[in-house]
Amino acid sequence: MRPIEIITQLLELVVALAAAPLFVGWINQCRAWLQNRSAPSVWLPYRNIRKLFHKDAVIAEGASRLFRLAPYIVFAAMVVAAGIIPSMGTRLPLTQVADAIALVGLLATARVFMSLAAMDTGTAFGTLGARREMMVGFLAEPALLMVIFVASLISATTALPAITEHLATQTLGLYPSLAFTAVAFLMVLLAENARIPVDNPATHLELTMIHEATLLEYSARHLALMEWASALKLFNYACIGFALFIPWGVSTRGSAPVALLASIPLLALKLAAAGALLAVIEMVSAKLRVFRAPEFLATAFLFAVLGLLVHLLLGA
Amino acid sequence: MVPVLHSPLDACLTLLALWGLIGLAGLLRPTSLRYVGRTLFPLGAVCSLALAAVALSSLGAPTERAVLILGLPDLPMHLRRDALSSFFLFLLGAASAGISVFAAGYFRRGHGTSAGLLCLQYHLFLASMGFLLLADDAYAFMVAWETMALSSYFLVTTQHSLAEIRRAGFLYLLIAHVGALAILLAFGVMQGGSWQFTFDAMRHAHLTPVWAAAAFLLALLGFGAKAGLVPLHVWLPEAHPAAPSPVSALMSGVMLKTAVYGVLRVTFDLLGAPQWWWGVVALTVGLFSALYGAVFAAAQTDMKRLLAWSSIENVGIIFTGLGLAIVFHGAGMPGLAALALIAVLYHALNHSFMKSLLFCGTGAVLHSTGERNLGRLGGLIHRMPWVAWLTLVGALALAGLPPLNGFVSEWLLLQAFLFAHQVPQTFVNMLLPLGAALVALAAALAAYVMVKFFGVIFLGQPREAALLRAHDASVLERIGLAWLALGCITLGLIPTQVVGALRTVVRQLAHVDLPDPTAPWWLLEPLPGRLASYSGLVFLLAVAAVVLLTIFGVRLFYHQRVRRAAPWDCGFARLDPRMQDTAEGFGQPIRHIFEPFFAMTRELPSPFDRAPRYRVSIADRIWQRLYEPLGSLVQRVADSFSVLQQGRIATYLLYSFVTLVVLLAVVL
Amino acid sequence: MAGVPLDIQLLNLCAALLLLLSFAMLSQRRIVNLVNLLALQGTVLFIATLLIAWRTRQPHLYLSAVLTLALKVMLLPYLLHRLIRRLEVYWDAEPLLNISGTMLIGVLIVVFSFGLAQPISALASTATRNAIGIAVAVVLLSFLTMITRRKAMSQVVGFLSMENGLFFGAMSATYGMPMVVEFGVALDVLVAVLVLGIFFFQIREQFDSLDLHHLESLREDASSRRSE
Amino acid sequence: MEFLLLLGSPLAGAAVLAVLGARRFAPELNIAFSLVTFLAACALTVHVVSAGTLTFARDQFFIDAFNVFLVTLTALVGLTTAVFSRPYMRVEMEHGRVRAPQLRLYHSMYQLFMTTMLVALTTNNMGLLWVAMEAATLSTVLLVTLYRTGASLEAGWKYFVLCGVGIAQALFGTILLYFAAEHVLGAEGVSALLWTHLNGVKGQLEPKVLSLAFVFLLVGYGTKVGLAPLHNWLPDAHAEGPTPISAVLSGLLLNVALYAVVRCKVLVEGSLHSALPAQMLMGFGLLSVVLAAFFLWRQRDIKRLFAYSSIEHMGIITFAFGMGGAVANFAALLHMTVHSLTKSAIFFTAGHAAQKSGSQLMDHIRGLITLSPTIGWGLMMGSLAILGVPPFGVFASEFLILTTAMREQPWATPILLTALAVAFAAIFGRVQPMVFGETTAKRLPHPPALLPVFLHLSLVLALGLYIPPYLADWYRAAARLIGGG
Repeated sequence: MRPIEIITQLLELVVALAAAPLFVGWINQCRAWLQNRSAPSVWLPYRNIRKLFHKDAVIAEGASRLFRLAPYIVFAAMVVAAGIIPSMGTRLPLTQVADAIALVGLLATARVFMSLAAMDTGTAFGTLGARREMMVGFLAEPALLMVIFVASLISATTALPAITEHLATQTLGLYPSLAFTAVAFLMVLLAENARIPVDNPATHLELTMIHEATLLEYSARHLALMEWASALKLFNYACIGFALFIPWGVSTRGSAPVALLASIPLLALKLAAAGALLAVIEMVSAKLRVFRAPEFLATAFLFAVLGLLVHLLLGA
Repeated sequence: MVPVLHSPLDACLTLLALWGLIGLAGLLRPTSLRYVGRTLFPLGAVCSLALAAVALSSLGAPTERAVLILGLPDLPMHLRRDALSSFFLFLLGAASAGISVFAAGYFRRGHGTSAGLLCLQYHLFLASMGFLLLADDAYAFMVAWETMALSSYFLVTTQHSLAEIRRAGFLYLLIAHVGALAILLAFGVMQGGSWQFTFDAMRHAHLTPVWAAAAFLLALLGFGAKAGLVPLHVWLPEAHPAAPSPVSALMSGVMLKTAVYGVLRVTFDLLGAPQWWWGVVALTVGLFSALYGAVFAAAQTDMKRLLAWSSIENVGIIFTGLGLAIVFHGAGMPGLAALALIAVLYHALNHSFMKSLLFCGTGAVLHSTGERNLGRLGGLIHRMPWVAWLTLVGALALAGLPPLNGFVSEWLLLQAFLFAHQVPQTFVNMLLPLGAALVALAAALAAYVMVKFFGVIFLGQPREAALLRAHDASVLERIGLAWLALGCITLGLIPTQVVGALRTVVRQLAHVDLPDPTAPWWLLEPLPGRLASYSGLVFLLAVAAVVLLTIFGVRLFYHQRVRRAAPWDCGFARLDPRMQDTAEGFGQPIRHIFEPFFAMTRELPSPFDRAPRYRVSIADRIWQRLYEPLGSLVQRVADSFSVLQQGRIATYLLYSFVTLVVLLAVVL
Repeated sequence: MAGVPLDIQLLNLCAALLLLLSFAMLSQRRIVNLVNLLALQGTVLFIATLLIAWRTRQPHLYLSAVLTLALKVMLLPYLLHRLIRRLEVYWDAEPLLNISGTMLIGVLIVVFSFGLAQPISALASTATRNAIGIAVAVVLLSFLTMITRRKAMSQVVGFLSMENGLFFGAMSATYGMPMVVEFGVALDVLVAVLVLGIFFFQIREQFDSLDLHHLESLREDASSRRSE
Repeated sequence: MEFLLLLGSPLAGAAVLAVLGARRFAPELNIAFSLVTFLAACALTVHVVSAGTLTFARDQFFIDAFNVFLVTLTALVGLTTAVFSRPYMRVEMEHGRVRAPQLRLYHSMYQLFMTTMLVALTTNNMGLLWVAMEAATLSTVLLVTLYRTGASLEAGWKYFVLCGVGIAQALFGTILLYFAAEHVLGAEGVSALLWTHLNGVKGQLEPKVLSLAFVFLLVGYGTKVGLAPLHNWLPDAHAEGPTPISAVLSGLLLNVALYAVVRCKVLVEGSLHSALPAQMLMGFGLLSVVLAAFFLWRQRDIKRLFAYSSIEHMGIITFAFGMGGAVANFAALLHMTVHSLTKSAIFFTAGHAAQKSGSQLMDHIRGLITLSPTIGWGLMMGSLAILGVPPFGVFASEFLILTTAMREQPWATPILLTALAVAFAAIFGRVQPMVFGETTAKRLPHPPALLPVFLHLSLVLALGLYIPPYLADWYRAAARLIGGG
């Protein structure tokens, strides 16, 4: 393992951990602007997390060890995921260990544990949330997998860095298949990260909530980890999007170590744009009924498969 | 006893014979549970371990043959142990070791059948499966095959006083027998005019493509009936719940795999050169079964039924891989064929561990609560932590989550799919991505199912007061569960070694192979050159490291104070267990999304109902659309025939008169 | 039929008579007459046997002629008559198929059996070769009689006349079977009739009638059978 | 010597039992005579195995590879059935269904029936064969009506008339055979009907006549075999007679009749050089299998059920003989053996079961296994064996037959497959609730004799797993004798 790889790896992790809450903050900022109300500080998520860490944890009676273990596992899963998505550099040792499929598995693990923890307390909303979370998951996961498949068919590999490099280094070609999958990916992203139109991160409106319902019983440090984890999740998804659809500017093999430094501001730019885009989407679209969510995701799945077929038909 | 025998085959036969003896020993004191449970079953488990050891050690060993004096006059029973048999023998031994230990603790109070008889049937079942894997001629194979079906049938109908269990047993044996007839005909085709029923003769028989195809389809029909492929699956969700849990484990974990063995043996070994379109057939059937099974599993409310349906799903996935392998083999892509075959074998092995583990887990639950209905369970993780945590391993593995074993095989399968797009037949090219999508969907559904399964049984609040008195499993049961769980974890962590072992099998079976790995021992890189690698071990280490660091960090910078309080639940005051999501509730989205699959009957209360009742029951459309009409058809034919025999003697005389005249007219 | 020796003419006459008799049976509904016809048939058979014996000078044929006389002309009709008297069955019910229709079928059968016998008689060296066809016809006609009758008694008569037909067939084709067989057959017929006798009484005491429609309860199309 | 004993002992038995048949020790006497017969048969077998074909009484009787094993089988089943009938008939007496005179009739006729069977098997004279077959009918017909119930009378009447008429056709066939033979062998009477002689000259026999003869013989003996559509007497006779008789009818009579058919087929095929007889056999076989399978579906009476299953199996055997060839003939012979063993064993258990629950209706027979496990398991195992589940011998023969059919007559296999599946569903679906579940059975005054059942079943099991070489050679020799194909 050469030093540059270690550096890249650590950089990825640190940046992810550090920037994830900011990204959430930034999205809220944009939304506030669009709704022309005065926004809370972009640093609010950090303060939240810090506050929560200081509080005493309250654990529901009848909650088992699983309940207390889950936040750590979910958090860890997100961190590792962040470690294998080439957001700045492709020289990531971890990516040998876990390729794109493993990444999907990792996200699934996090989801499963989150749902199990939600069921553990045996509350009405907990189980409800768990069910809905899994419902969203089992439709979003294959869609995401298909999205990744298209990319890895194009570059004949399932290793994310290789995909990114392949897409980044070659001359800019138009991939109609990627267009389809990009749409699919965007829908998956919205669903998986509990954004409008599938879910609303901003409310605890009981009957419609999905993601928040699974966190209801958590408090203090556990909640902090969960919040941080979901922030990381959003960040990760964004980075997956970058890696697949706008991979340019990532420091690839062969490129000088300096490129790594150059890629940081570039990432920042991408994130800013993505945040704005998300905010806009959330502004213009209305929340769906929960029953409609499957149709939304089925569409996403369909788009992804279409992308796959298009790729095989046109060879592009 | 292993070292004293000079050849592995002898060792295997000895162990099988020992199984038989142990079974017979059960008849000495049939009613004494101490004797049968504490002595014989553990002995059986020891044999299983020995078998697994022998098989594993002989995996690479050269093929060996033997001929028994038993059998038909011109056809003494031939035996043959090659890599494929060794692999499945290992599967049998390793899985049954855990199950037998569990069973030793499981069979407590007498079921319908006496313990001794149960012991006999159980070990006969094991022995017949072992013999099946060694058989090298059609007759021996069929004898073992049907003995297996028969012994398992008797095990299924242990509690024969219940009508629905008898019904389940009947359905099972009927379909098994019909399948066996199909297999028989397949052999009849394959012996190809040389009246030799040894597999060697079949290997050398030259069949026309038509005959070969007929043989394959017959075999697929026969083995598919045993494996529970849709639409021949109807017996499975009936028989598995009916059987005692260790038996369900054995049936689902091991017996279904013998069907896979059969198809592999016939397709790649006996028929030799499969044609690509056979693969398409297998692939389609497999995919459909996978989806169908997953969907129905998600909608079940009986925990063993749920597992049974999930078995159908996994068998579907296995056959999908099989079909893929055949397609590649037929299209002349040995590397990918090898990859797909390895995925198939790997998944078979995994499933035998995961599903046995889960069935045994449900067995423990069933014992301490007497409840199979998910609607009456819950919160057991507090009362029976051992079972809960060990079952969790199985559940996560079956959900296909890294770093456990379920993920690895699905990973391999998806890799195979991913590089399938160079198949010459274009429409197959179009089909395969859809296949990949369906596999992914099925896998995701499996996760959903497992969350439902584990969450409803072990988490939340107990839905019945009786559950508070539930007790944890006995020591032997724990050992059994632990062994199986260990298997799930190990197989997940050392994929490279497993794949290495499987390569020898595949090489010997289909003469296809993967390129030698260039990666280090801890890294699984099935197709060097293609950048696709995975390492369960390091993966686990990474996650664990982060978890520990986080815990440590939190402990370091903050505090560990914890307070217990009533759950908040959005400030809802009185919580009671009935507010939790039921199994039906958990199935609701699935029923909603996959409505066309089900034949549903709903009972909705009116909004003004004083005591509202909501009831929904689902049924298998295939049963209604295929089997019931079939039954009534036979009935109708029988009725129409019965007119022939209406009791009047003159009519009977007329029959023979007419027969006579007609025949005379014929010969004239 | 000039040039044909007298005994052959006589034999052919017998054959014709046999055929006539079986047609008569086919049309006859009075059981007593049926039995008489049977006896008559036996007599004709006896004469035919004698003629053949005389012609071929085979001693064992005389024996079988005597056998015929004893059994088919005397014993059986006697037994049957006694049965009829004891059981008071004089009339058969309306046959299942009306007489004229039965006759028509009978004629067809005769044609068929002549065609059937063609190859055989072509081969036969016996003087009576032409009679073979008639033998076949008699057998099939008695078969038809059994089919169309309702009373057990008349079925038995049909059965016995079938035996006659067979016997005549054996005679005309091969001048009779080996002695062992002849005796065996005769024995069997005798026993058969005795068994029948026992039977009838059993049936009578069970159903107090010999009408066969009592014997139609064992059947498959009936929805339910009574248990023993 | 043994031969005289073979035929003499049952004949003597018939005479003696006609007098003493109602005494207390009559059943034991019955067993004793059967035992003597069996021993004689065994001794004879040893002879034949060592010395080859034997003939007796100026070639009137002979024993070759084909019939010797049938003789042994017949004697064996005769013995075991006698053993079984001892407690069975006693129970019938106590239930008042049988009185002393009938018992006497029963015992003496039983022995007489055995005699006729053995004569039919061992005779060399086609005419005598016919006589014996007719005698077999006559000796059993009164046994079928033993209970004097309306149903049994009806069954007996149908049995008598249908088989009588059938056998009459067979006589005509025999006459034609004789007629054809006479031309070749000359009219020196006796030898013209001897099978061995006919077999010697079968090439020269007039084909036309023989084909006509075969039709008559087939219809005639086929009626006794129970080939559809000539089978109608069979279920009634089986169901209404006493169970031991059902056992011997299924186990022996059908075999012997089939034996006769095959003997004829050998001659005819030899002269015809055409596939016509084979096709006829196959046609009858298939028709019987299919019809029987679907009739099984509706049965409610346990003995009727297994009677139909007999028809089905006779169909299978006939089909196999029709296919001909070494393998098929071998399989058919094996199937004859295992079928008669299994089926008689089933009838034994069925008889006891019916007695225990006081009804032959299957709906009234429940949960045998709880009160009398041996009978329960016997019935279960027997039914599984007859359904062709390995490792029982029936499977061995069906294995060979089906695989042969798959190559030789592929068109027939779907039919066979359907029929077998339907039969399985029908029989097993009926047997399972009788064996399992809550019981309706009650204790009997006399302990049932289960030795025969398990003797038969273990024999069948053994045949499924291992056929001793001399037995195999024996079958092969027989198969060669039948030839064909």
